[in-house]
Amino acid sequence: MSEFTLVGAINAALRYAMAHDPRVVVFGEDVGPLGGVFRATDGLYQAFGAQRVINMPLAEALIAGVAVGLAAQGMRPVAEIQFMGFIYPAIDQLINHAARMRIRTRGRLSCPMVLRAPYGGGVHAPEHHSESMEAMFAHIPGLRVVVPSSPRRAYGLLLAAIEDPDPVVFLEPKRLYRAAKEVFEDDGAPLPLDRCEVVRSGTDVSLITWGAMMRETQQAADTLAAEGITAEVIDVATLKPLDAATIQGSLEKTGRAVIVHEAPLTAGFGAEIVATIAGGALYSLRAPVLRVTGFDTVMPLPRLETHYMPSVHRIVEAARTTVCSE
Amino acid sequence: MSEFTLVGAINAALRYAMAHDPRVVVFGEDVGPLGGVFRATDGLYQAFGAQRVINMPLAEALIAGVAVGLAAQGMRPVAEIQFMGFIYPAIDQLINHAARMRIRTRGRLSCPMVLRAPYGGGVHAPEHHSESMEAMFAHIPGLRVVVPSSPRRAYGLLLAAIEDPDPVVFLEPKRLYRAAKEVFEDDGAPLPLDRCEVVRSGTDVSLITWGAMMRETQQAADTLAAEGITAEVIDVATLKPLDAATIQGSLEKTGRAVIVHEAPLTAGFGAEIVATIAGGALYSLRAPVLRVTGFDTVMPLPRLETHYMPSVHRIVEAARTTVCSE
Amino acid sequence: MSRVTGFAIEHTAILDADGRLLQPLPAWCADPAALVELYRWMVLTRTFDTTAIALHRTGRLGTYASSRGQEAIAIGVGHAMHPDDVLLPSFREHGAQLLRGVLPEELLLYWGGDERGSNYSAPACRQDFPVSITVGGHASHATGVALAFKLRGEARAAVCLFGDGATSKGDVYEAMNFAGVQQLPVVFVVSNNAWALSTPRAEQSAGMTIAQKAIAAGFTGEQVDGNDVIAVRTRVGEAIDRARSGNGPHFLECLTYRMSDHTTVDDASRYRNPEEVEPWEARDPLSRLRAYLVGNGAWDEARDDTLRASCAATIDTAVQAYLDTPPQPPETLFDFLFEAPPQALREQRRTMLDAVKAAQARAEASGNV
Amino acid sequence: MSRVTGFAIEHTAILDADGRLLQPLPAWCADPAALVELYRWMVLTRTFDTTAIALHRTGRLGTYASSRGQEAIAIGVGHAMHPDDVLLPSFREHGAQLLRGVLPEELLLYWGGDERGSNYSAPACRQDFPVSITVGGHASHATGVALAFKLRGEARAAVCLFGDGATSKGDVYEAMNFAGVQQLPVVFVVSNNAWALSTPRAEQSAGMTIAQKAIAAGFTGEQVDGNDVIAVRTRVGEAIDRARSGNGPHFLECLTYRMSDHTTVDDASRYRNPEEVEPWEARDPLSRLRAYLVGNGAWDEARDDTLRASCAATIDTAVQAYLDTPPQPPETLFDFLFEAPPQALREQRRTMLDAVKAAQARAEASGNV
Ligand SMILES: Cc1ncc(C[n+]2csc(CCOP(=O)(O)OP(=O)(O)O)c2C)c(N)n1
Ligand SMILES: Cc1ncc(C[n+]2csc(CCOP(=O)(O)OP(=O)(O)O)c2C)c(N)n1
Ligand SMILES: [Mg+2]
Ligand SMILES: [Mg+2]
Repeated sequence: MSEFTLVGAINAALRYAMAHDPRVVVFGEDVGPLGGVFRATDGLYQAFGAQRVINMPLAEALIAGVAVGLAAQGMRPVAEIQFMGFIYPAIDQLINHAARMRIRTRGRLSCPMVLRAPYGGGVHAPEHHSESMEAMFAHIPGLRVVVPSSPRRAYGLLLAAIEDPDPVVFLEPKRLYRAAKEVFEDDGAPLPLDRCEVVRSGTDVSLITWGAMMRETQQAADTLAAEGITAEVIDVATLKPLDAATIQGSLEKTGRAVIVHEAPLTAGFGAEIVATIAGGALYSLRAPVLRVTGFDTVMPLPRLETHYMPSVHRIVEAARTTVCSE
Repeated sequence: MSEFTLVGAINAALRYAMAHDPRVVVFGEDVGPLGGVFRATDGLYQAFGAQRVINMPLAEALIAGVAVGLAAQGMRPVAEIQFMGFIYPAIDQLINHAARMRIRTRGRLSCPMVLRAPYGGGVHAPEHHSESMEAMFAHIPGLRVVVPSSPRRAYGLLLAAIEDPDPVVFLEPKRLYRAAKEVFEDDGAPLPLDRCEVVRSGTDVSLITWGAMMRETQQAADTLAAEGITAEVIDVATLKPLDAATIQGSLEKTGRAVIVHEAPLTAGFGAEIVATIAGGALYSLRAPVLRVTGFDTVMPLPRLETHYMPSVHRIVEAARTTVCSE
Repeated sequence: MSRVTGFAIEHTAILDADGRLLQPLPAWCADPAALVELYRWMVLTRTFDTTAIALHRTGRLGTYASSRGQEAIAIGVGHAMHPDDVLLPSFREHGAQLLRGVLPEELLLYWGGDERGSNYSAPACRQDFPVSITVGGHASHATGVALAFKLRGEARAAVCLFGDGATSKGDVYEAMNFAGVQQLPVVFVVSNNAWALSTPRAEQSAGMTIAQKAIAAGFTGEQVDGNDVIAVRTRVGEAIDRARSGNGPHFLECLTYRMSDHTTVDDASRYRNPEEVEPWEARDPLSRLRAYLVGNGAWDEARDDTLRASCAATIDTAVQAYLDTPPQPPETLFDFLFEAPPQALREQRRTMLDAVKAAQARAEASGNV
Repeated sequence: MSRVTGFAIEHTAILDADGRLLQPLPAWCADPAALVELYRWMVLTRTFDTTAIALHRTGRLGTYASSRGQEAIAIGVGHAMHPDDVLLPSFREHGAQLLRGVLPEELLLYWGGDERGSNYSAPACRQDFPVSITVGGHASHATGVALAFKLRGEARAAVCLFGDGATSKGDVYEAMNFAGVQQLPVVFVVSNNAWALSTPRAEQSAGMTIAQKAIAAGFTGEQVDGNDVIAVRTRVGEAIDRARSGNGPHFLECLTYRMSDHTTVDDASRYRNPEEVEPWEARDPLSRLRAYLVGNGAWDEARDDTLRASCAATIDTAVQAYLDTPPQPPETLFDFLFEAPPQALREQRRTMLDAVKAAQARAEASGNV
């Protein structure tokens, strides 16, 4: 048993996978001697050499495309995009190639790749470094989209993503990289890629979130608990495929939900969750499902970013509203 | 008054704008002497010359980026992406530059550009030519997303998009390019960019859709009418900003809704509409809001594409289901 | 000012438009049988092409991109490749695919809108990439494939084909740049056919050659007469051998001309002067090789007739196999997306099958079975 | 094989590392006052740089990218530009921005995380682009700006700056390629500082020079000593003048070295041998120009002291202005997204203001005002 931060857990998972599977190759900008700007690949270059830990030229479309080529050849590429703000040139490769390689060749070729990227705000990063655009990826058929929220889940989910025979986009909440530690066994055990986790049980309202917003949501649940409102907190974690059963099950119990995400409201992944609830659990609903999200504006520079991001207060208010309405 | 197909209306709008505003420049792949693969720019090169109708090198990220540069200089670029399947390299420019030029410079520079692209299936086009990924664009703060469904609306909305001081993504249902004709005045009159249109009034169920799916939806409404179910049909048209009031108003009347889109289900724009309804009109709802959409799989090659796309039958079935459930 | 470095672009031609040798034949084709083989493949490719266009015209094939006039490139490349190399074609190199072992009926299935056409059955092409419709999108895949070879220490090469238009895409540049950095075993072959759909070469790029784009990536580039299959085969063969033996990437610009419309749904007369096309008829890759072989006594009209008949028979059989292929079950739309489909997808699959059954029932009810 | 075309890459240096002229001074700086002016701007830029790093260290500035050692490029470029040209900087060319008229307090606001820092107030830079954090993302903007000039028949140039790493991006290549096709009035200037964050130049691109990337785009490229402001100013000045007079694009590779960490949150000791840095201290752009001016009698220690004091005062005043700038009202987060904000956004604005007020009320209630 060891103690890991979230970024330490990522590092441990990569190290474990590289040690146990020679097909695993790690590459991206500055993942080599530096160990990545967040140290997610710290020590891997030193341990596995320049052949398996490759500093790429500064070109994100290339990084994704190289992963497709490697994967089609049976390798297990784990590519890093330095910040989510630079991931967009890779979308073309994901949607037009990675996600459809298996189906367009009727199984002849496949694309077992992982594309990792830190996402989200709240760390006073420069322009373009703080966005949360997971919904764009969740809309792409053929991709899995994973967003861990704790060291333990980051570890198990990343291992599962690397083992998975199909492409996975793995988005890491950089605000939580070093926010907390968890103790677990570095034993290579994967976690399922299609299961939401109920991280806190409650009966009055379901608070549904993922990634970095887990923190504010848990704090909101604490605040609500002090007021006698018991919130069930769900870590979605695997956005796609979405574990509708767990979410609907929770709603059947609570009848009320607040969905929290950092990304902008409109066409954010929260909408999909509302639609899932309104489709499958409408008759359990006792109040409108509320969304507490980033606003439909550009993530501001650091000075204003806290105003952009969902706060504990906004979550608590929304939960109170939904609990009081009938 | 003249008669226009949808693509003819696009052409007329471009021609009108170019004739009346010297800042308007049209460019893209093959928009010159050929007039575009669908003839949307037919005759413009001949009328306005190689300076204002520019064949671009084969590079979609470039096309979007050039639009940003021109727009910042006060021009009114109208760029064409040949098919939506090739638009993805332009996303980086849209999200990181076009959509935030005004806000990141606090109004000093702006980005009055239009990016046009045909989208959607059903015309037996080759691989990568039939996708519908409007939701990805609707999630980007700072963009307007428009999808016309008739010649008249295409004309007015495109003119409005060109006049608009901010960036607009304008997605054209290529399946409807020549499907029907409408008679209207080529008078340069724009349509509002924030208004859904109720194209058919009804009281039993709201059928909400946009673009090419308007056709199947109207047919479904006909079928339902024959069964005594009167459907209200809403053409969303301006996905972003979404006209929530019109949609919620309709739901207050009907209490039931079916949302129809060609794009995959998960995180499609239909989810946002469900969320809008579940947020603002929950208490009017008398049944779960259903979505009839493309499936969460890759748009198949022509042989199977009809199985992928929402059919009149599926829409009718969904409408019947929602009308019968209480 | 002092000179830091310099570069030259060379051009190779071996067989001129009239079928005369401009220089001695290279060793690989000392035996005329090798050239006869290339000729056979080119004729087969053209037969395939003509047939495909006819199928499209009669509504039995989807949009199709003709390779008429460009056969020498695809055949030169396909012939130079070793079976364990990997081909990453664009959409106009049917000849290379056929030579690699892709069945003509598979190609027809693909262009007929059936995914099974990309599930190549012949062992030698099981690792080849499917057609890349997204122009240039496959260039980085080629570097990924080549990187896999390098990492595993395999003496194999990736061969990536695309057109002049593709060289305007950042994807192609990024891939070439990376190939240079890593000295990857990859050969990029450009069919510069003077047009990218309606866009002439001059509107695509200002350089005098496309070959010089390799200079930006820090490796060698050159031009060949792309209608001279001997030149193409020679130069690409050397490049592939260098790549296989660890000597890094190469870039080959083949000068040719698109004799056809862009695709079967294009009308080149809207943007292209027919006078520009005419001189290229005389530079046809097939007739020049035939002229050489006939002049050399290695070929004659009778053999040509036999070959044409046998190619026609081969393609006819393939057409029949294509037309006889039973339709894909609709559920295959779901079945290959993931190795293990998630729950939600299984439900959608059911929804779709229900819709199919309902449609069938409606059709039966109304008597349209 | 026959030679089709050839290219050479030239290198220009005028003032060597010790401040000795390698060739006669060009006409534009016949009067030493011109060089003194460049020197002043470089010293101001370095003062700004040192101050910005100090502000970061004391928590009063965000992540900042130092330009230490690279001042000659930014100043050479900024000085060569005409007021009506448009600058499209990357993120390490503060000197060029200052010279164009961007106020140091505006730069500080930007790097301090305040959007108002990109709302440049001086008329000459109102059309300049803000810092491009997305590496290479602004290259196509430069071509768009240049295209606007061309279409309107204006004799102006766009000047686009970026690093060696940026030249690996397809965006930069696509933009250069387009500039070549359209013969646009745009000049691309690369600060090749040997590193892209932790990635050394050799892992970025295989070519011996970066300048040769222009060959792919079909126009001229060259190298200069990027620590020699006279060489930079001379060569970029000629390129800008050619562009302004309709003679098309140019590509200038300036050889320099990143003396600092990548940014204030980087630690270069993790990947870079300090021994590699040392020799570059001796090639400093400021000291070599000072040595020349002093040797020439155009400068002396007293004047240097005065200059340093005045630069320090200028920057101190800017720092004060920066620190005194009242915070932006939170609602500005919405106010500049659209010229006319849609209804839904106005509602979100209200939601946010309510949250701000509630937070204020809670703070007051708990006595933390
Ligand atoms: C990324 C992308 N953009 C646009 C298209 C549409 N398109 C298909 S082929 C083509 C021209 C290709 O020209 P070139 O690369 O020279 O190949 P050729 O057709 O001449 O063989 C275009 C624009 C596409 N398929 N992919
Ligand atoms: C598209 C993109 N990818 C990655 C980054 C992260 N990043 C910022 S600067 C940098 C290195 C840039 O190197 P170079 O272009 O040589 O400029 P320099 O920092 O040396 O001035 C990287 C990788 C980014 N800002 N944008
Ligand atoms: Mg071509
Ligand atoms: Mg650099």
